[in-house]
Amino acid sequence: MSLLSVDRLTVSFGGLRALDEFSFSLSEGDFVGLIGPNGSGKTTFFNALTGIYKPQFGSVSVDGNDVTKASPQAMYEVGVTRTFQRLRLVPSLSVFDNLIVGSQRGLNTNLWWNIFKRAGLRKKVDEELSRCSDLLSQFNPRLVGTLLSPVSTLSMIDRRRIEVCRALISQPRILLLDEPSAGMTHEETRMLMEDLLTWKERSPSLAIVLIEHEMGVIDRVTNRCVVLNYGKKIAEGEYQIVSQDPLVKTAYLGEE
Amino acid sequence: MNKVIVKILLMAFLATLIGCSDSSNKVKITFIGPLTGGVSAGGLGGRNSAELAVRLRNASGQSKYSYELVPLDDECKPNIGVQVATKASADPAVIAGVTHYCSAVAMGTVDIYHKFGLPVIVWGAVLPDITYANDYKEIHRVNGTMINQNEVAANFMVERGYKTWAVIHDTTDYGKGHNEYFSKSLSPLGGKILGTFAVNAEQQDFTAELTQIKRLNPDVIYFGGLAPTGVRIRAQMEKLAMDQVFQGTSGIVSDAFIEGAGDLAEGVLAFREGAPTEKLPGGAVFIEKYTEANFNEPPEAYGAFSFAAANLIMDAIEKVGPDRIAVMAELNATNDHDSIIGKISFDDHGQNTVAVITKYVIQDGKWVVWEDSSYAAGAKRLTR
Amino acid sequence: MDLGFLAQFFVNGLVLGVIYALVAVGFTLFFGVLDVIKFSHGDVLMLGAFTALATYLGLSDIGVAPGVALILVFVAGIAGMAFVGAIVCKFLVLPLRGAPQLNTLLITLMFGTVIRESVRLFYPSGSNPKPFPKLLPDNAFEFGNLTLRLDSCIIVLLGILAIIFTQLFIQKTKFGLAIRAVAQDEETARLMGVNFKTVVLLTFALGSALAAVGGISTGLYYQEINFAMGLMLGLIGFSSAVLGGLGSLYGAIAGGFLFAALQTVGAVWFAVPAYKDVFAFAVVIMLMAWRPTGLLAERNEERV
Amino acid sequence: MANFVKGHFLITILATIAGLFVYFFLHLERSWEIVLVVGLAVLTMVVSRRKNLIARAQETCLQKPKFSISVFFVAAVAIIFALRSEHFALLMLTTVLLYITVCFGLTAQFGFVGLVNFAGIAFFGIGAYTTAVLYQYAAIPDFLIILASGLVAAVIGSILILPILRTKGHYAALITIAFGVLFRTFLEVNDTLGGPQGLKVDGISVFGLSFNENINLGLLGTGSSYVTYSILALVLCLVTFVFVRRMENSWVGLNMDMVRHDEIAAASFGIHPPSWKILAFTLGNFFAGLAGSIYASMSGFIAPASFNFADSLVLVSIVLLGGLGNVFSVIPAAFLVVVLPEKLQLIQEYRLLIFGIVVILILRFKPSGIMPRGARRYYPSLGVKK
Repeated sequence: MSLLSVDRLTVSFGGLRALDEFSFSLSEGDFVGLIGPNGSGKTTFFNALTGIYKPQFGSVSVDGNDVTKASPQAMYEVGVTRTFQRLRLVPSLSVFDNLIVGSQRGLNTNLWWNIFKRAGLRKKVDEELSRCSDLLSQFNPRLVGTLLSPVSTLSMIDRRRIEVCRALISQPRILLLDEPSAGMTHEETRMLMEDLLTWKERSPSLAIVLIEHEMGVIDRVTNRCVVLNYGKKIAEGEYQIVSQDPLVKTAYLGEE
Repeated sequence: MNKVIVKILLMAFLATLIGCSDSSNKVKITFIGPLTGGVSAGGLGGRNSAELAVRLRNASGQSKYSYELVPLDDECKPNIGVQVATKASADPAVIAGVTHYCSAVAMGTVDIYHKFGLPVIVWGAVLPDITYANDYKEIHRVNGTMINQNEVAANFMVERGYKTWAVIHDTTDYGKGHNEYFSKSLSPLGGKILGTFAVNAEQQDFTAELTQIKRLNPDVIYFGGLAPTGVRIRAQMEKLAMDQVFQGTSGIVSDAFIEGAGDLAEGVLAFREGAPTEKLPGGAVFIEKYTEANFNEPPEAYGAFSFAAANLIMDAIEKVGPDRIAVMAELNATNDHDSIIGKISFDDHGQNTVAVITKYVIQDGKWVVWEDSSYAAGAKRLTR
Repeated sequence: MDLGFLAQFFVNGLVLGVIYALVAVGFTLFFGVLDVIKFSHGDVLMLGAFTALATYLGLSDIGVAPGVALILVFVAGIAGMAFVGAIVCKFLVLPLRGAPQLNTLLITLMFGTVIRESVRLFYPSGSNPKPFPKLLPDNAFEFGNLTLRLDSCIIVLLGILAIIFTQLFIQKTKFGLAIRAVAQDEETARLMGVNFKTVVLLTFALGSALAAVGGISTGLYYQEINFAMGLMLGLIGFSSAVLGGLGSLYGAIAGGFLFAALQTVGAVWFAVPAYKDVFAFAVVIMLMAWRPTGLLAERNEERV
Repeated sequence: MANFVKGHFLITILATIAGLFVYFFLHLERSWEIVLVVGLAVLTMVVSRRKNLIARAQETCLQKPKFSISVFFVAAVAIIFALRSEHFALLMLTTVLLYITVCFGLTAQFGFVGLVNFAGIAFFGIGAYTTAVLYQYAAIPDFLIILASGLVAAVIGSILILPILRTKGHYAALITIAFGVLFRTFLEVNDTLGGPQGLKVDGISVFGLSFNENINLGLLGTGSSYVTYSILALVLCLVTFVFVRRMENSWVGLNMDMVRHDEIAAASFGIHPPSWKILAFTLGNFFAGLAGSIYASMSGFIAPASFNFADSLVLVSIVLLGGLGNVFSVIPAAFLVVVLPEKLQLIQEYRLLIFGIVVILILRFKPSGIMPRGARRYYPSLGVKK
């Protein structure tokens, strides 16, 4: 049984079908690239998957349980987390605050407990602090020192790292990365991917879906890729094979 | 650490500075009335009159003390009134007060004066409950209440042949009081009230109420409220081509009403306790002194009462000294005290008895005593 | 209740509706170009009425005929408020772009307070209500129980004309096109050579001029103005604009008339007509719960 | 050890200085004296800011919160006793403390979860009116009346929850504005609640201690009846302060911040934004209701005109002037906004005008307020180098 299976998922805005009968499946440990021209429905797919958009048709299931109409919160609970194309960190909050949000499932947010059980809270904060610094040090030891500084003091690549870390700290089963290289240089993108691959080696069961425009990155890190155009899947397979597909070439790569 | 020491020294310096504050030997009297807002004309006239009394007293050279008037603005709003009344009462240097034009405010503040033991004389507010609802020895009043006013009003109107009324009141204790006493006086005389409408003093649009009144088609619209609201209602009657007689209360006897309503003010009736200022025993002298003092605003209808109240307080202080309790006792004992408004005598509730009620009509842009008007003479006719 | 009285209520509501619509159109214009709420709008309206009154008093001192005075009064009010609107925009609204939206709301609210207080303190005995001159013919026509006054009709007509003029201006002129372009997409409009700042300033001037028309109409209708009149009219205008859907011109007009209708219905319905405002605002809250972005506005999804 | 002593000493000094300022601010009457005190306070602020003293002072206090709070509490009680016979100064102090309490609630709404409430004074008013009505018609202990007033404010506020959750930004602002106007108009036309005339309210008495009588302070002589009210208000203020601060420095505060900044990101990480909005909104209104209740029995008289839209604006401005989200900043801002105009007879008539201009200038040139919000500190020594 596959970890995630998507069957003929359809999302439309008014008359426009942003995602058109898209079917897709994902197994543990997969690293899938999702590519396609601008507006081909990649981010829409992520939004539908994480419960932000409600699909008009089709189904999504995780571990065989139907989660088609699930709320974003419920999708988080089943272990689907994501990053955003435009960073959605809170710049004025500290790195720790931003990261720990990913750990929501493990936090006691009962008002009474938070106000009156301060010793317990303190213990929990210390635990989470060390968990966060462990995670950061795996990514980039330099970041550990910034744990209590506001995110606004960090560089773009570090913010991307933090956003990926925020997703990772929730110990997801499926990680959705929405163009993590946006706004970064080649070198920075390469570094980020290195970090990601290192992480992936350590937790082999994690499944990752990556939206990316840089084909070199897709080629290097993914073991499969799916091509979208006008909301429809036009090809699927290893990058080397898919990239030779004439349909893909015309639609996406702009070649004859 | 140095900085901390510097700061402490600064504070010590400040403390000594404050220790040296001088204490004046002036006796303070507070005046409270509406100095801003829609009815400020009445309040300013009252303040000027009280100010005049204090100035004349200080200038006379015969008083034991030097007086200072502390004017405070109650904006004709009960909550603001309670604030400033607390402020005045809490100041131990204030011995007594000449307070309130608006009944709604006075109803809120009497408890404050009682709580702090500040003797006051009401100079304009006409609701009976101000003096009669409680047995507070601190509260006195030189002007009359609205009971007599409404008796005379009802009699006069019925005599003139009017049969049906619609009542508009402004929902404050003042407006409700007028509504109550007017209906009480009217029913034994056979007059009928077809409808009663509560409005909000700050309301702008009255066409809804007036359209309903137009349906009822009464002879007279009785309005229990103050000048600004009255102006709006009178103006909007015109919008609906209503020819009812507009009958007001003492609250609209003010130049501000005429200024606001313009031509439409012609033929508006109102009733007020006390003789017109120029016909008061000391009226001529008062008007002369007031004109000499060159105030920016006219004394308005209740200026003379304010003047008399201030003088009554200063007389008491001259006699028993600047002490609230003694002044209060002295005021309570007031009997046949000469003043510009005639003899003042307080009953056991501190209420002065004012026998005369004056009927007014607006004629050619002036408040004219009915008996002296062209309407009484038959040269002019009311709309109905 | 017979037809005449119902018609009377309808006419009363109509005049109110026109005035509300004039205010609401301003709100919707500002929101359209800049996504901001300029809450000093109601007080600009009041200032417009006072400017007109002062102009009239000045003119009557030098003996100008009422007919000419009427025109000059409108010119002064409209020009003055257009200027004030542009100034507010230049110094308070544009510099705050990028700050949270609510800061603009607050800064203009405060500016409204400043205008209101300034009139109260610095206009001669400004805290008192002022009689507004009767400049329109007041012939009355009686149809049974309905009294129709010429001045009310003129005010309704004038308001409708002002709104139609605004509509034509926005639909048919080059400047109107620029306003619509900016409202659609600021970036693209800039790229296409629209002078963004000028367009925004002009829009604020236009909206504020409409407020002046509203203020003078209010004065002519009630024959009385006061320093606090803008607060409630501003609130009602804002409610109307939001009710209709911010950014939509037709929405604002519909909102204005709807609010007046609610008040009128409230006044007829309740034994105490004063409950009409409670009723109207309660319905506004309920309608907002039903249509969170107004009755006529498109729902726009947030970009993710 | 030396450091430890130094910290405590510093806090005590700070509290003393702040206390003296507040005392003189409330005690002095003449305009030039007030100007001097305010000038001195501003000077102190400027000098200490230049030397980075404010940040250091704040840091010191933050590290020893319990000690700081008790010292400042003692300083406040000392001020109250020093002013024991000055009715008006105490009345003002109590009013400020109650306004501060409301603003703590508004900070939770506006500053934490991002819900701007333009009807703050309405909820304050609901508390006040509930108290007035309960005194008249119900025979329940006064302590419970205060609590009930808070609850009624929270419950009535919940009517607005649905529309507020469904709307955003300006549309949400309209809901609270409309409610504020509705509330006031309702009071004015509703005869049973006193109409524009208002209602009289009896004073509180708890365990036989009547709050409206002057009290015997033993060696200190007789104190004004407002002494008891100001202490009651102080306790309420302190409790809400600790509550809101703890809430801020916890997972609850974190989630509220996330909801304010980015509802979509928050939802994607399992946070349910509506719950937090409801919590903050209800809590804030509850605090406002409590404060309103004490205000009603202290002033002895309430009227619709006390609960104007303009007063709601004053509340929102206090929160913004101080620095949105910073719980501490509410305190100096409230003193400035509420007391200064009362004190300066000179500017009294111009107070709204000046107030408007000041708010405009601050929004224009220092939008983050006089004391911008600092970082979240889950526990006092977090982030302190050991």
